[in-house]
Amino acid sequence: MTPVLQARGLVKRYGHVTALDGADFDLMPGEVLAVIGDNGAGKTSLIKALTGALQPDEGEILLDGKPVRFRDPLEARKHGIETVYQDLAVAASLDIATNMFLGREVRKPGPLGTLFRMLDKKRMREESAKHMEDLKIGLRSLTQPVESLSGGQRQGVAVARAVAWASNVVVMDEPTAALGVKESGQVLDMIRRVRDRGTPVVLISHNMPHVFEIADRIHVQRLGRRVAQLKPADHNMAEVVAIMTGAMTVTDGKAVVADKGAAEAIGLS
Amino acid sequence: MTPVLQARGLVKRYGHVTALDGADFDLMPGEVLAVIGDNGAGKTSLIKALTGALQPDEGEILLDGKPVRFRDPLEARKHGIETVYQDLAVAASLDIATNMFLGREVRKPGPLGTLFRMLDKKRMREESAKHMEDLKIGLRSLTQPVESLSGGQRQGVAVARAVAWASNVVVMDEPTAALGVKESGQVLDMIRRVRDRGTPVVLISHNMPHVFEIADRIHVQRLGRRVAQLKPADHNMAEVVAIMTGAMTVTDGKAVVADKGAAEAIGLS
Amino acid sequence: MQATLPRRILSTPTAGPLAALVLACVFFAFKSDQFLTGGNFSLIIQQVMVVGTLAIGQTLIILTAGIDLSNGAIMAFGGIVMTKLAVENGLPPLLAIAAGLAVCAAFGLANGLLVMKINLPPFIVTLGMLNVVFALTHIYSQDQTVTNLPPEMTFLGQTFRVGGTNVTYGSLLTILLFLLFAYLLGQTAWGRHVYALGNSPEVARLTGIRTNRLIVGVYTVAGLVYGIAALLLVSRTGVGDPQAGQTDNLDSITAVVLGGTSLFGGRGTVLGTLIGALIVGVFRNGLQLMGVPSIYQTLITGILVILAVTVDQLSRRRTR
Amino acid sequence: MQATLPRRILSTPTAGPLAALVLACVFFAFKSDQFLTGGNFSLIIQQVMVVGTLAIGQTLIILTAGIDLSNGAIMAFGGIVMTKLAVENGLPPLLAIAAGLAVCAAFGLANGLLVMKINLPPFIVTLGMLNVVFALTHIYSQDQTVTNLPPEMTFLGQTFRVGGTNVTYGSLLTILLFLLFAYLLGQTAWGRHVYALGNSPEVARLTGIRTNRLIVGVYTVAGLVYGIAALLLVSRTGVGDPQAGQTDNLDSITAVVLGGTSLFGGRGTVLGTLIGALIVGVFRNGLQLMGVPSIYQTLITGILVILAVTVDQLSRRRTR
Amino acid sequence: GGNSGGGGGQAGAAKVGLITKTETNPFFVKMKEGAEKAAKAEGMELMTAAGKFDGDNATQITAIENMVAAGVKGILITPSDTKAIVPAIKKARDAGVVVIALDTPTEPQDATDALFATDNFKAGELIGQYAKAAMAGKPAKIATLDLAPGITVGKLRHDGFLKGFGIAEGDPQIVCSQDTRGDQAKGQTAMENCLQKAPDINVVYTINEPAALGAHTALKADGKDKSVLVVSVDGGCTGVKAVKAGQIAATSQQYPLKMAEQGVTAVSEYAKSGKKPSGYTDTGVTLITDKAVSGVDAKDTAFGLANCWG
Ligand SMILES: Nc1ncnc2c1ncn2[C@@H]1O[C@H](COP(=O)(O)OP(=O)(O)OP(=O)(O)O)[C@@H](O)[C@H]1O
Ligand SMILES: Nc1ncnc2c1ncn2[C@@H]1O[C@H](COP(=O)(O)OP(=O)(O)OP(=O)(O)O)[C@@H](O)[C@H]1O
Ligand SMILES: OC[C@H]1O[C@](O)(CO)[C@@H](O)[C@@H]1O
Ligand SMILES: [Mg+2]
Ligand SMILES: [Mg+2]
Repeated sequence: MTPVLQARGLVKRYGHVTALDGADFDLMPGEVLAVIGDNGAGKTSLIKALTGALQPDEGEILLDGKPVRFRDPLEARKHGIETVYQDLAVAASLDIATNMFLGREVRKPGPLGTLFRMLDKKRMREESAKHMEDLKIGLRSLTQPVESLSGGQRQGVAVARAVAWASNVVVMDEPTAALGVKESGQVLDMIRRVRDRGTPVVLISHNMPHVFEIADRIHVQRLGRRVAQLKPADHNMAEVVAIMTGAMTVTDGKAVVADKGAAEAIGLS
Repeated sequence: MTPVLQARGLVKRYGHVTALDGADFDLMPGEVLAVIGDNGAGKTSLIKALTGALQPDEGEILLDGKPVRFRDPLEARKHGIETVYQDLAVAASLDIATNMFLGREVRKPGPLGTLFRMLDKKRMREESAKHMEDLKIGLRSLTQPVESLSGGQRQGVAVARAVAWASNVVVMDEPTAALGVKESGQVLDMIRRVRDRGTPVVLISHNMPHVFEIADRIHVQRLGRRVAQLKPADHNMAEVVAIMTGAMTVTDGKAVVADKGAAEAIGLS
Repeated sequence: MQATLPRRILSTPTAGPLAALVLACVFFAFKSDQFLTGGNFSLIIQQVMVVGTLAIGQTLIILTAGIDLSNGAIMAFGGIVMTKLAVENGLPPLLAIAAGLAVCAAFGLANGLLVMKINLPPFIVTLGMLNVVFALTHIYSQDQTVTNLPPEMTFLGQTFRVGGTNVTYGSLLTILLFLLFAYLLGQTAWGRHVYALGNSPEVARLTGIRTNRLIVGVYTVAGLVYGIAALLLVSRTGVGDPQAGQTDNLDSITAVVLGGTSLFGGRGTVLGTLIGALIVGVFRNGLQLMGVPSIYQTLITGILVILAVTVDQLSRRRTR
Repeated sequence: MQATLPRRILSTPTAGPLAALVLACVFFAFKSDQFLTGGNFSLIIQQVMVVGTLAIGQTLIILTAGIDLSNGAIMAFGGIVMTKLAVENGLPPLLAIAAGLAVCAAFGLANGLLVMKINLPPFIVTLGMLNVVFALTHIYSQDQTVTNLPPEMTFLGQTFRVGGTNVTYGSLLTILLFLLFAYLLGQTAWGRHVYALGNSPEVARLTGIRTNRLIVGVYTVAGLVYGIAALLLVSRTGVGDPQAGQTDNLDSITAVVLGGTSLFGGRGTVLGTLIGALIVGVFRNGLQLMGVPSIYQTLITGILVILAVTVDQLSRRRTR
Repeated sequence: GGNSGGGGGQAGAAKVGLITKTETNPFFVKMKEGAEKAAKAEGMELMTAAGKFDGDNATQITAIENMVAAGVKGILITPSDTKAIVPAIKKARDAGVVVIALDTPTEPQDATDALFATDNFKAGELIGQYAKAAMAGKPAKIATLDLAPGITVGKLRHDGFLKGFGIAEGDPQIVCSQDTRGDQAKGQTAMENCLQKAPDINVVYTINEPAALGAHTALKADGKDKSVLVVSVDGGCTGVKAVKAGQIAATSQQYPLKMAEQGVTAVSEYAKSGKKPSGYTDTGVTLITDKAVSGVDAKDTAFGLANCWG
């Protein structure tokens, strides 16, 4: 089976900081792939490189086995890749519906739309309301500018947008970080539904219970590289955390203690 | 025992959105109080009102039983209240050390400091490095502007700053939302240490395991009001979530099903 | 979910500037008999139409968090080009006008490309362009005012009667332009993208907007609008004037800011700009009618400008 | 953790403007024999010291994400006040100078209070103030140039010799002012707070900085600096001139932006501003020495300004 | 426009408007004072307006319109842009308002009812002749500190100077030409740079006295104030004092008060009797110097101070 999205040897340097240091990546059809790693491990940089938001200094990216180069996020999007960025790409002074449809606005039917290119604001508002409803994000007004929303509400907007438009791959960078229990649950459900309709999902998360609940495979990122690919069924949470923090390494699919002190410190014998 | 920090009937309206709708609040000496609630429940608004970042339209605030009015965050800070805001009050173009010491810069010893008011940059850098070290946040450079840090690293800076300066109350609005497993653990440890030195902590979090792990008491916020005060020992997680989402209510200290459909939906019989 | 009507009016961003404008009109109506007449209002619109039209382009650019110091100079050049081509080179007037519009659009395009390709600050790009175009205007015109224009070029200065008041076709065109851009900004995807870009170019890029093309487009459209301003100017003054437009950059920015648009981009409306331009025109006209000596006009205008934004600011506070 | 030295120099924000300045100097040195002399450099500094000093205040304000259109006007008023008090009212010169400085600081304070108390956009506040102060200058001076100044007032125009070159005390004072503010911005808590405020007023407020006081302080200090510019101007021209400073607002903003400071606040340095002011001075002087006609000087300056920032921008890319 | 025309008088005093090029030049301020005095004497009400800079046509047009709307009988204007203002003047005249140009003629000159002005070409010619004679055959190195591109007074004076000096544009004796916008500080910078370029400059033509004083400051700093001949135009009191002090060798004096007074009187006459003024009235120009040269008529600074403005 060819991976849907693949990367080899990605490198990204910022001055004297190396964010990506030869990272590989493989996303298989129809799977939920969790990407985990410490803060600063290069998760965001990795997916930004994969989705055209950042140009890697070295390395190559393949879509369905064919090399591609996304010069901007729009090109990635044209290939059906939708992304929820960690810094929540929402336009602060615009309202929810506008944000939801930014870059793919719906025009009025008939000559008003084709000739005068008039937006169908009502329809966009209604559809947004429905999408937000699906996520069960409580909103007291749909016409507020996004900047006046609570942290979690804002994240809800970004997630709802990506899910609504995804066709090929959905990438989510910590989509539940600011969400409440109920809202997080909705997002996980949503991810499952997306996967079930055949679209693979990349999920970056620090929440191990979530990862174990939903991921088919786990990509462990460390110091700018992929250090392991695991199946949640084969390891327990403590082991995975140990691998992530460098206390253990994976050799031939088995976790091995690499740093004794570190492993003990996190309670692994 | 008088509460350290107390509020009665706080109201805050934004146009036709009511963020706080008569909220009460009590923080007892030496405790870790978790504040939980759905997205948009008014948690952030509540603690902003308590820490001078926002002026409530109605209601009163008491510090050690005496009515106070904080016209700005500085006044709250002067009373020893330190806050980590959800939107991470860090100055993007300045570096970590500068952010850590913003508003309480350290001057050089001797006439250079007193007369020429020269900053002791070296010392501030060293102390910041130490504080960041305590949180085990991996940083590849201390002189980067904060805007170039990863999401979690940036949160680490904000948390380290608050903990370093707290003397009376520490308030943290989702301090671990963007943090990795290891880093989150460090923050929880930190909170424990702060509590152990006698300083009460207010922790807003959506992470129930964290809440149950560390909180002495739980304040449940819903639709702009406090709807319950619980002890984690008296309830299980599912119950607490049910109360938070309105599926159950608390009467005489006991949880009672309020909305049958809702309770069933989240798996409580 | 829907706000009540009075509330909505109060919370539209143009409410503050509008209040300031109305206050100013009431004041001058009390102070001068000649103020509150149809003829005088028609005059005020004629007087602000050139700066007002420039301010449309300025609004677009400021909404993207840019600024344009070159608009008055571009207009002056456009005016010289169209008049010289018609009068001295004998081009058919309509063709000459088209050439003038094209030249202005080309300068706008040049601004846009410099801002976009090299990522230069708009302030500097348009400051440089201001000098370049200013010099070109004087070199090309040899500092000669162009006169004896064909009637097609001054047509917009002609009037028609509306209920006893003479209105120029130019005033009408200006109003139509404002409505057009209010529509484009408020009702089309392009407008949404302009706002999103002004909010944050990074966000706009991440959501898949072609920000580069958008920036270049905005500056080019602005240039074209400056060309229309050149035609309005030519038809108003009846000459091609190489000295024109020298303070119009600041004047147009003033109209934009008085109209409630933020210099940081992403917030504001083009109808606010119209009101901002009218505020300045009403002050000047009203003070003149009152017979205030010119240096005191300057003094009072300074104070009134500050007061006008204060009214705006206070009206915003109330709706918060 | 520490960057290497060459890397640090390359990544200082002034590297780009400095490169542009050096390139310009090299170019003119090839084109004119008179360019590369101590005397000529001393002259260039004299020519930019007034705008340069104004640009110090402008830098402070722009760092807070503000802008000041009134600085040239305030300077002109300060110059008239100090010279008139000394010459016509017979005040001791030093007292008259102090009065002039105080008046300038007071206008700065007024700007600051309007920006802070009513939360008005700085563009509008200082535009209004520009008109007000301009009118006051002409009313108070009755448009008379004040001559026959006491020697204390022109002392800064006197020269001393440094290795065969005459340098004015005013040039020295200007350089010292730049160093002082580089120190205040870079090495004191006040400077840090100015940057934080410019990054985000909300963040600054949340971290407990008294933003209101800081804003008012910045505008007042800027006003005081404009007063010093007034003294420099008076000592350079030997008169109190009510017509002074009319283009200095844009000129000072140009110096600031050429120096690499962002108009959106929070990023930039005052030494960059010095370099920015020198770039403009070197262009003007060099083109003049080459014998380029005035109007072509304008043309070329426009192009060079854009080129200078392009150099800056490209040098930044390299260190990214 | 169809505004209530100039004929429709208000109750009370008849109105007369004065529109100057700028607010900043003492020359125009004097003119305003003269107009104010004359208006009072004639029992008229004076309205004033000014452009924002020398060359600002748009503001002058707006002022004409507003004054017509306010019901003035006549408008006195110093046109900034001598051709571009003509259509607006025509509209005002069509509305029954008498329009008189002061200081600077419109092109064509008969676009206004009348003109009261200095002959600016002659003003330049006088100082050109003076400079030629004063150099007494010595080789000249000339700097011209001009006004700004495209403003007729500046060009007229510059051309007059060249004619008086007996040279044509592009003559090698002209070693430096620079615009000053008639501003003292800019005049100083221009002179400094000219000196740097050609240290042996010995004749400086300046558009007006502020520019001349700026040039003097620069020359003095270079120790050349005694050896270089500076000539100028204006005859303001500051300028004449500078002539007396030897800072300026000679200046062509103009009479702005006369222009204004005669203008107001003419409008008043029209208001009373309906009789329109016409033609060109030369308000005169006099060469002022304390070092007269033969062959060029001049008056001394005592005369200059007695007749100066400002
Ligand atoms: N624009 C930039 N300039 C300089 N350094 C950067 C920049 N962007 C990222 N970095 C650095 O690159 C490293 C990787 O950052 P990245 O955001 O990819 O981490 P992450 O794994 O997503 O972390 P987190 O879990 O905290 O979001 C970090 O050390 C960060 O400081
Ligand atoms: N400045 C504002 N203008 C308008 N509405 C606001 C503003 N700030 C907050 N709100 C609204 O007030 C309500 C409470 O917001 P708040 O930020 O306090 O929620 P929260 O409990 O902290 O949510 P989260 O868990 O998502 O952070 C929300 O509905 C939000 O949209
Ligand atoms: O700026 C040009 C103007 O300046 C004067 O010489 C007065 O100083 C006027 O005669 C002329 O119109
Ligand atoms: Mg990340
Ligand atoms: Mg919150």
